[in-house]
Amino acid sequence: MMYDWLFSLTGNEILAMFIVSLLPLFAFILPFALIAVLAERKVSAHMQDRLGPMRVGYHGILQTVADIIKLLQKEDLVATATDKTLFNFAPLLVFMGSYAAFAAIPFSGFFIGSKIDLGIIFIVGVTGLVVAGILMAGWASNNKYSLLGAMRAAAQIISYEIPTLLIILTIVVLTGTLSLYDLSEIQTAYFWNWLIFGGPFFGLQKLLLIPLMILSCLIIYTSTLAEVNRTPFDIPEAESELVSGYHTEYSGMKFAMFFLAEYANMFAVSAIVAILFFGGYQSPFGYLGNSLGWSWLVPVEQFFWFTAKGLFFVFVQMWLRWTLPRFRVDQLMAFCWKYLIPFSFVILLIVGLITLM
Amino acid sequence: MALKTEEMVLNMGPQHPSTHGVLRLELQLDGEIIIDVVPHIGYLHRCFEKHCEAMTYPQVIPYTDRMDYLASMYNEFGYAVAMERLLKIEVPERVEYIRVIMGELQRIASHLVALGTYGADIGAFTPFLFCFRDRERILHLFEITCGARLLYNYIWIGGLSHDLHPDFIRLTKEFIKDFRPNLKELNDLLSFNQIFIERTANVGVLPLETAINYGVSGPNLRGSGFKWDLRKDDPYSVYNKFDYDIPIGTGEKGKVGDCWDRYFVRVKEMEESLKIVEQAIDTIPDGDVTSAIPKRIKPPEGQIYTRVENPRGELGYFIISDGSLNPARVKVRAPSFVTMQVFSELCKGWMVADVVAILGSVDIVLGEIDR
Amino acid sequence: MKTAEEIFNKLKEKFGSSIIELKTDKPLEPFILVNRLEVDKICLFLRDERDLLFDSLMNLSGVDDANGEKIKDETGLETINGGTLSVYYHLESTNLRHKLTLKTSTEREKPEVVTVTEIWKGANWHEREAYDMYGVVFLNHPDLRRILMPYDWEFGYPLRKDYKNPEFYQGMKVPY
Amino acid sequence: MRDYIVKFWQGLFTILIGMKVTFKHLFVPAVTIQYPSVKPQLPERERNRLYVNMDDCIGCDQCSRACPVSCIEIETVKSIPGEVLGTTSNGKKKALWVTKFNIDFAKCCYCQLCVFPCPTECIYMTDVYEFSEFSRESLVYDFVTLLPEEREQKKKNFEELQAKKEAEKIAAAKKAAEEKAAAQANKPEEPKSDNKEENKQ
Repeated sequence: MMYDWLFSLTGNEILAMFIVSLLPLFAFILPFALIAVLAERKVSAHMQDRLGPMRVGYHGILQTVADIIKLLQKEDLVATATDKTLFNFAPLLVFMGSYAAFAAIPFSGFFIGSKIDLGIIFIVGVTGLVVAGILMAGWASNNKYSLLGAMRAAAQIISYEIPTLLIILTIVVLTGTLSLYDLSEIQTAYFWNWLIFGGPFFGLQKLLLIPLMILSCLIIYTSTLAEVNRTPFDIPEAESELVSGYHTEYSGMKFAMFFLAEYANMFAVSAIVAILFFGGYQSPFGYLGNSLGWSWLVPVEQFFWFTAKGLFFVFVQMWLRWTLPRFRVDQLMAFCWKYLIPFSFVILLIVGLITLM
Repeated sequence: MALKTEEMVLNMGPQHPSTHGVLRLELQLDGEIIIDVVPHIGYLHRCFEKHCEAMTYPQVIPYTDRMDYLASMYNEFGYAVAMERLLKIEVPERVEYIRVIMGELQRIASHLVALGTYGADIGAFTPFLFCFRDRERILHLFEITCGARLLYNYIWIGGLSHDLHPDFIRLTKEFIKDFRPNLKELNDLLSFNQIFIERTANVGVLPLETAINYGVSGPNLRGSGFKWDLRKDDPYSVYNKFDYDIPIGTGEKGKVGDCWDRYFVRVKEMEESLKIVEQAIDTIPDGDVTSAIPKRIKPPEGQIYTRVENPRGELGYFIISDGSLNPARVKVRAPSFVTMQVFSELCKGWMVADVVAILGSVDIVLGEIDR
Repeated sequence: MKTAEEIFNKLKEKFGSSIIELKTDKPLEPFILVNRLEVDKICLFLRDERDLLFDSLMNLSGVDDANGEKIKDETGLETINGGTLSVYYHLESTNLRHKLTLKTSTEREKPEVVTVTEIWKGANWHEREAYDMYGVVFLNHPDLRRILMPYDWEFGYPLRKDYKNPEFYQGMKVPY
Repeated sequence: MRDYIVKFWQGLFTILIGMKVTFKHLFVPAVTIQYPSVKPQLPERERNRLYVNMDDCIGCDQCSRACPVSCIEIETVKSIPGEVLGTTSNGKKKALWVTKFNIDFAKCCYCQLCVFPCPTECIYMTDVYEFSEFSRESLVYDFVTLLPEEREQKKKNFEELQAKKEAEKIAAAKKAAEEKAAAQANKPEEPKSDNKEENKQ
């Protein structure tokens, strides 16, 4: 959609493709990261009865700008014994992994990177790059703590991809499409058509699906939380044990790259959960644009609803971070293999039977 | 042919976020499993005992504060009780009551630090700040009474440096009224959280025989299910005038004597201390607090060993006087010093993350270990 | 619940010569003077005897009695030679609720006392500290090293009365 | 199997309780204050920086003896009989010039042991806690109110007085020696003079 509109505008394929691929980064991820870093510190502050950053700008608004400037002018330390090429490439790979996921995410009916019909599988595949980046960072910084952290991160992310995939399979079995755009289109018109409330089906089928969908939403939310290394699964950068895991040796712009990747990943993950279960960019109670007749308002409303849902889930991630303690590595694995995977298999089985009904 | 695995020696070095001070743990690791822990101490050694030999008796008190800097009121209390027994001084009733109130408030403050940092070690950062917010109220109480927040020099030999501040009683009552719901909230947030239980139950179990053999004391010993509290078993001051009971580890969430038991014993102990403070506040007699302070302290030649129930365990003072103005020898039996010996036995076979959990549950302070 | 005299008599008829005497003249607690090479046998008996059951060692502390003859050299620093270093053991029985103090003293030049680590494992670090501070060598101690001072501190034993601070320690000025 | 389900359910349940607690705290007002702009209100018994009111100080050296870290150095000079040093607030006459009164706040441990023994209560603790410096030497506070020249002057006066006293003493001693010598010298003459008187009678 956007690509065609831009192509008609500029007439030059490469330019249009270039703009489309850069738009999510500059239009969405950087502003989001700006807000998210500040929001995390403010939310955590108020949850702990304190005020959080108050000095830079009114109530600490410009705090993230200050952070970025600090990180920019910080000296970019590279320890002598590190493996230079891997050390420098790792943050890029981690950011590439999480930024590429935004290509297939439909921000609104009009504003979508590329409407590939393998959307969800592409995203899961691309976020696999992050594991390679983390392992590279852990190994290259030649420090025992980061090595331990990287090992843990690799084991954790790989094993938590299985429940994510299984839940995605149940959604695909249910709706029959892999493309995120079609998934969002299926869940149109009012919130009870969202997949969390059983999707666009009728009668007994919908009623049976509701508990399963709620449970599978819970499972995919926890497992994607683990993929992003957020508490209670933030063992790779467990401050109290491993100082700060794989990005101990990084400083300056490289550290900012890791930081940005983490927040971009956070939003990507909550966007996936929003699309799969909460109707992507569909508004819960109809569009103002349709009732008022302004057709250009609908994509804007869709964009608004999409970011609202995404931000809500990001808030829940922050909320969890400041409430829960941290898992131990073997408990983390046990939780994934003994609880999430069996549950998601059972759900996949039952949903398969229901769709046959 | 068995796979040859090479042991990795990891230094949880003196500067590490969760070693509660400057302690170096040399871990021999096989992957993540710990084969052996060798603690190295001495980084915070300030020759307390050598100082004491050059100081007069009242001048030693500011030094006792700096030993266990999280419970310095109780260090002074121990030293004062030891000296009063050596000099056979009778202290007025009001002084004893104020000392009990201050000691128990200090126990709550010290436990709050222990529980808060323990939550932060396991990963939950919010309870840490809740605990420190409540502890701030207690430090304010100390500040209005004797002027200092952490190192008080308040309990002197034979009395106190200041009397209670006029609105101390009112502020303490307010604190107690506000603190109870906060304690319940802390329980909801941390103690009964399934992940916290998962991380602490059945971890680092301290069997009772090794505990007694090593001489472990305080919440760590009571966590292993042994009802032993010096306030009742070797009574000093006016503790026998109040009724409170001694919480012990019951193995509620796992085996008796695991990290969770030691943690929960401290939570229940805080409730008991609240009870003591309440009773002491209501029945505090009047009187002058500085009447029994001797002008020049020259004890007869002799030696005495006295012990008090410090928030971290049994704090013993062994004082030898040779009749002069300065003590000949002051040896302090620090509870954390003894607990640190058991630590390497507690950690065998657990994982790196558990070393942090066990170290947090054992609640040591390096100022006391290194003296 | 046994008093010091009863315990002393019990030990006297069991060990005879190695229990030297019961001192009650100095105020407060009486203590039993014990021969320094028999300490572990006595402590094992104290721990395992049915009606003594001293199952926990509260405190083990080294003391410099400073009773040797003092020689003042030209700069006014005195060195003591002769005299004794002594080690105090404070024992306690948690179920019979009674306490006991033992004392052994060794001469200053070659201080040696038998270790009690096999009996109470808690004594390990206390003995290492007594060695670190006073130089009392505990025979067959598992690993007798310095514990509080730096491991390679070879300027003598700090808590002795005639201890002099070294001028430099590995290039760092010691008294600032 | 039963505890498998119970553990899962209990885990979920306790997580939700924990989240309820932190959510409730979103709306609790913050307890922290913005330090540089909002200064904490300190109680009046606060123990921070020492202050010595030199008018009342009689140089009795009690505080420096009571200090565990000996961070107070005092030097006094006796006053010449003629001088008037004024009286302290509670009427005690001062007899010593205090020529040096330094407190080294880098060493001070703020334990207030020096405040109690002071007879004229001239040393007490204020609630000033922001006095950090760039160099350790500038933390050594000099409380003496005399100008450096005056201090030298006082010392010189006292030395002169000492010298004068010595001189007098030597003189007195010499005089006494002479008298003694003179006494012996005229002792032999006196007996002669007595004989003459006896002869004359």
